[in-house]
Amino acid sequence: MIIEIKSINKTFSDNRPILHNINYCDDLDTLAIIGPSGGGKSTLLRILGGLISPTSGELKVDGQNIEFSENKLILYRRSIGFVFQSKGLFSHLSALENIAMPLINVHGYSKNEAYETTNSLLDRFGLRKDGSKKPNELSGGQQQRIAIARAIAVKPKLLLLDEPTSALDPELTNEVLDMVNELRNDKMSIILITHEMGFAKNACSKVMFLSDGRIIEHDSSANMFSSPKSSELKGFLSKVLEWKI
Amino acid sequence: MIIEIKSINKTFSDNRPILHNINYCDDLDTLAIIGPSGGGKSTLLRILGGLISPTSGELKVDGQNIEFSENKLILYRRSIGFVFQSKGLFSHLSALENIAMPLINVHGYSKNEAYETTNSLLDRFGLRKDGSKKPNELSGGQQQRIAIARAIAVKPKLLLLDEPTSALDPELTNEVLDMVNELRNDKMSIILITHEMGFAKNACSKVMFLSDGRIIEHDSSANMFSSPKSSELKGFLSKVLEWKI
Amino acid sequence: GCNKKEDNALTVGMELAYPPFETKDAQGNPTGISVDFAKSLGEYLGRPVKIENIAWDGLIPALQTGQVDIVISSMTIKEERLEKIDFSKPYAKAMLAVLVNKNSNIKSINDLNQSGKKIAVKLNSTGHIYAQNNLKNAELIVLADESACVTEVVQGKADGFIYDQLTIYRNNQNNLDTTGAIFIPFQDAEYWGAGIQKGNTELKTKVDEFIDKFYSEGGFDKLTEKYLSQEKKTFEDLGFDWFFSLD
Amino acid sequence: MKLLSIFIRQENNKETNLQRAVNIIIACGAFIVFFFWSMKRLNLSFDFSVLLDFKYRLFTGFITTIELSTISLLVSLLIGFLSAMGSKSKILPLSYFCKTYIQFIRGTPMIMQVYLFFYIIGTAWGISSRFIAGVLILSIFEGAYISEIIRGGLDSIDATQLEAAKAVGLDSKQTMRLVIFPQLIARILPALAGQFASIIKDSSLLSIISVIELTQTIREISATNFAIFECYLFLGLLYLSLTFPLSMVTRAVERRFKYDN
Amino acid sequence: MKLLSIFIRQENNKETNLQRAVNIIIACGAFIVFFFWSMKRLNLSFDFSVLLDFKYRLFTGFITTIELSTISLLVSLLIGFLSAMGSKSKILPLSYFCKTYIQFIRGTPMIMQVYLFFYIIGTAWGISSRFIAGVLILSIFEGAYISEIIRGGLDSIDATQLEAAKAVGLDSKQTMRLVIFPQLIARILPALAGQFASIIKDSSLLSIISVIELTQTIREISATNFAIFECYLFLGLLYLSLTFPLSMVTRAVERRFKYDN
Ligand SMILES: Nc1ncnc2c1ncn2[C@@H]1O[C@H](COP(=O)(O)OP(=O)(O)OP(=O)(O)O)[C@@H](O)[C@H]1O
Ligand SMILES: Nc1ncnc2c1ncn2[C@@H]1O[C@H](COP(=O)(O)OP(=O)(O)OP(=O)(O)O)[C@@H](O)[C@H]1O
Ligand SMILES: [Mg+2]
Ligand SMILES: [Mg+2]
Repeated sequence: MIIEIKSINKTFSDNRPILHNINYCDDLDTLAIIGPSGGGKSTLLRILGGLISPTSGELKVDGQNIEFSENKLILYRRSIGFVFQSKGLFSHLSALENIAMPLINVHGYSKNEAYETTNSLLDRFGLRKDGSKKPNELSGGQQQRIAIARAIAVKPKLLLLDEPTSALDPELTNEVLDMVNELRNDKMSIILITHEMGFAKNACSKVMFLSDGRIIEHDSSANMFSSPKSSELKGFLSKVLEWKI
Repeated sequence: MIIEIKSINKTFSDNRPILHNINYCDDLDTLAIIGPSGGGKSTLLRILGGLISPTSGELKVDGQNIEFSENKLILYRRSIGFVFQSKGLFSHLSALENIAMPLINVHGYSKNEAYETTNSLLDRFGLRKDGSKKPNELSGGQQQRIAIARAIAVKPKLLLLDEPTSALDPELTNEVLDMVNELRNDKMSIILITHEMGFAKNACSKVMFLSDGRIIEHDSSANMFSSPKSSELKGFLSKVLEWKI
Repeated sequence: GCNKKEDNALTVGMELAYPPFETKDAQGNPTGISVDFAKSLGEYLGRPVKIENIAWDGLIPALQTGQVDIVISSMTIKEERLEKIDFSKPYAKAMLAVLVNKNSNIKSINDLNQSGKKIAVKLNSTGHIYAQNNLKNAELIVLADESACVTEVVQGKADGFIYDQLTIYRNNQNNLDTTGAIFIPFQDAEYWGAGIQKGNTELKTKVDEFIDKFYSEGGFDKLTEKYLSQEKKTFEDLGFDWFFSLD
Repeated sequence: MKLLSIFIRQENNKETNLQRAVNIIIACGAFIVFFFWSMKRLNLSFDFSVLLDFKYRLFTGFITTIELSTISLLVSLLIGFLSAMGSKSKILPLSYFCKTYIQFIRGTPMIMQVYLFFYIIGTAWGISSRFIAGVLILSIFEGAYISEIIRGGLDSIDATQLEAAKAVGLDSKQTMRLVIFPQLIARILPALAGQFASIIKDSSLLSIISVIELTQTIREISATNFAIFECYLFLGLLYLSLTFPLSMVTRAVERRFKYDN
Repeated sequence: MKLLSIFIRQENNKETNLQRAVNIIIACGAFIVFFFWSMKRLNLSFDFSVLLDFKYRLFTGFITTIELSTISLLVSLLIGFLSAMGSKSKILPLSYFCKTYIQFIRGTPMIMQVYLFFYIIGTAWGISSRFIAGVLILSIFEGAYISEIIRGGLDSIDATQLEAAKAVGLDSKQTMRLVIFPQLIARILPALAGQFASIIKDSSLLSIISVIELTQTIREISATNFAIFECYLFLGLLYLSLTFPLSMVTRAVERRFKYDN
């Protein structure tokens, strides 16, 4: 899928610029966005997902210009899947309902179809017996898996994941990463933000390093980790690797 | 410091046993507790910190028996420092007040003394200019550092840390781990729960592996990671290492 | 701008909480002397009568804003009221009396007009107005419910309760061991009139004509017979003037 | 020891049915004993049979109170909802209009509102039915309070929930119906239940425009039989018979809708 | 276009002072115009000078209302706090005693409570001052509502905050004073402010036992001059002059204590 970002800027109401003139164009299957906290990763991903509008700039997906008006965006959003950094599940709905509700109300599935799809997803993710639990009754890893299941239920062309493993213990982290890795086989394009450098390196074909609202470097993951060019990325990687086993 | 745990059991009100007959005795300077989510790590640490009482069993610290009655516990708690897995700061107090309040109200410092101690701690942790911010205005890493500063302000003999780096980005994780590492020089005994295996291995002298409410293995960190004996620990470590860089 | 005029009905405002003049039967339908009186008035005017039950406080505003055409609710013709509304000629008269607490040693109205004495009155009643104008030394306890006024006297929280003779007599009989009653007239008789919107002289003229006619036909005697035969006898025994003996 | 444990809450904060029953009886008993002791000191005795004569009127008044509060409840929910939305509107005159309404109604006593609305506004615009005027006044009054409750509830809904709704492709009406509304209910139900009880009780203030509801009926009766204590005690019981089941029902609904600890 | 922007809220949800002023004036103006238009239709005209004769009584009534509500506010806070704590107590009879009190008071109309308390309990136990009885009744009534507000606030305090208090070695009194209380204030202040306004307004119900506060004064005056509309409009203004500053003050305090969005 070809993603084209043309001089996108983003400023929130406090007038502090968060993204500075972001330009990027690539035909990608898996892209990892890495970078320090507060660098603007989530903001960029939310623009890519049509959840917020850029202050200026253009976004093209597969050559088609995305118009940032609420009516047009609804259709665009329905074509992609989004997994949030945290709390992305509807807290009043059970795991099952969280997946089934958009299928029924947004994508016009019948109840039967929706529950069939949902159940097969729950099976696939090993969560069949937890389907009736509310998010606060699920462990962090289970919540994250449900969120991913919801995002891929309609087989979107593009899947956006914002730190799908933050706040998880190491076992669960790996469980989620394994699952994302599997999804590559489903012919989805995936863009994800991650702090797991091992995952960015081994499971993603491209990596983008975003710091202070600017793209400092982007390249294939092999190149990025073996020969970082900028001093920022070098510093970031050295710090990140200090306490690794 | 000699910690002696004698057949401690813990059951919450739902009568599901969480800790099964925990026995442990060691003279320790740094102990890392590792293990899968829900294994009872936090529960054990909260018993060690005198925050909750075991259902049965005994706890001795430096040969002295800890009585689990509210009055006796208050004194014990004042002698140790505790850093929580999350949200351990008083949300209505500024960073500075969070550190100074216990000094004044619990340890009888004068206001001047308390603020002097607090300021020197803030300096040490590079947070002087953020002292007047409330917890929700601080980034995750800053909150964690304030929590550690509060715990060590009175130079406790024993410092307990519950996943001090969970939910932090890699840079901040390392910042906090560096800080804990420094504290070893202050002659404090440290017990911490961590998911950072690199840190457990390199910075802690002892490691305990807790799973399903039982101590499966404990040993020096060198031995634990180089030659795990139980199948549980082997499985745990292999999973944890899968996506590492 | 009221839509009542259209159906030609005569809307009569009254507070249906003053038996036997204005009250309700067990089914909650208006009944009493004033109700029958109002119906006769309606017949005389050739208009159907519609009774509106309105709390005492709301009677005058209802008349002012045209929500009712006329108020027939044992209302005394008072100067203060005349500033806001007009009255028909009097159709009845009443005397005030006092219910006193047994222990307060009050023999006359003058005993009440002393500092330290407490007088219970019903808000907005004639007794309230009388006490405000004439018993300035005493402390007034103004209450919304008659039953509260009686309770005040029974419990000795108030020394006296000023109200009409009939009510005072009844409550005295009910509480003989705690209360006494003073029936010595201490003021000129009070005349009840029908309240009419200010400036509506057309209606006032007709109502005045009707009252004369009703008296001459002995209408009130019949109503007395129907509702108050017992009370009339008591009044005669006690030597009080009867409500409808206007001269 | 065993016996004493009836009076102590268990560790897990649960209560057995026996504990509940015994302690409710003790608590209610304490109030009743105190009350009758007070009566004894005054040598009062009650004779509730005096109310029997008025059973038909009491029944009618009771029904009127129920009708009045049920309709007002619905209308005030509507008003409260609209004005809560209005006060959050981007169109400032609308927003301030709603805010002024809320501030004004909450800041002045209902008795004043009743007089001004019924005699001036109501008369000027031809609202002649006391019942309809009563419903309107009560709804406008309670609507201001409900509006604040709803506004508070909306404010407490997490922004991430709305973002999630966007992300799965819900439009704004669906978001309202499928996400905001069910989450709102769970949060505001306790406060709303209190307000419903207030509506039932505040309906008694309409007696000053002679809507003959329960309280006005009792006042009229007490003006006839002068049995003030019997009348008002009975009044309290009748109101309790409405408010108590209401609070039981809302507590049950609350338990069903509750989703976070 | 420039001009229109006065009526539209900015993107960041902030309002300029000009926007605020203009829109408040428009909103208030709309209400006033509507009201006077209604008056015009009825050919009513107001003459507030009739109230001048009573300025001394009005002033006294106003002061009484202020005294009554201030004292009741303090006493009801105390009652509310104690009964909120009591209802959470491990000692079940105490807990149910508090719950029964709250349920009973919230479930019955204040007019009944006023009569029963004043004429039976008050008389039996020798509380003869109307003012003191009034303060007690009002405080007991509002205390039940405040109790529910406090209980809700306590329930919403995060358990981790209490664990943190334990961890730094605070004893239970210090925990209350240094942690629970300041966090509670921030949460319950909006609801409490609403309740304070209710106390001021509900104090008018004490007029049924002839505590001569503001509403009773106005009722007595309107019984003398029959200028009912002038009287009640003025009454509304006087109450607003108390409740409006109160809501401004609490909003300011709220902003100071607020620590989480
Ligand atoms: N709604 C908003 N209003 C104002 N500032 C915002 C808003 N959302 C984000 N920001 C700011 O934008 C900057 C970038 O935030 P963003 O969430 O994109 O960072 P990030 O790279 O995802 O960081 P992290 O790794 O911590 O998730 C931060 O400084 C943040 O404070
Ligand atoms: N107050 C409580 N009441 C009931 N069960 C509890 C309570 N606290 C903890 N538990 C249960 O005890 C078990 C162990 O919890 P604990 O927090 O000690 O795990 P942990 O090893 O720290 O896990 P994590 O790595 O996720 O923090 C869990 O299954 C949890 O559900
Ligand atoms: Mg982010
Ligand atoms: Mg834990």
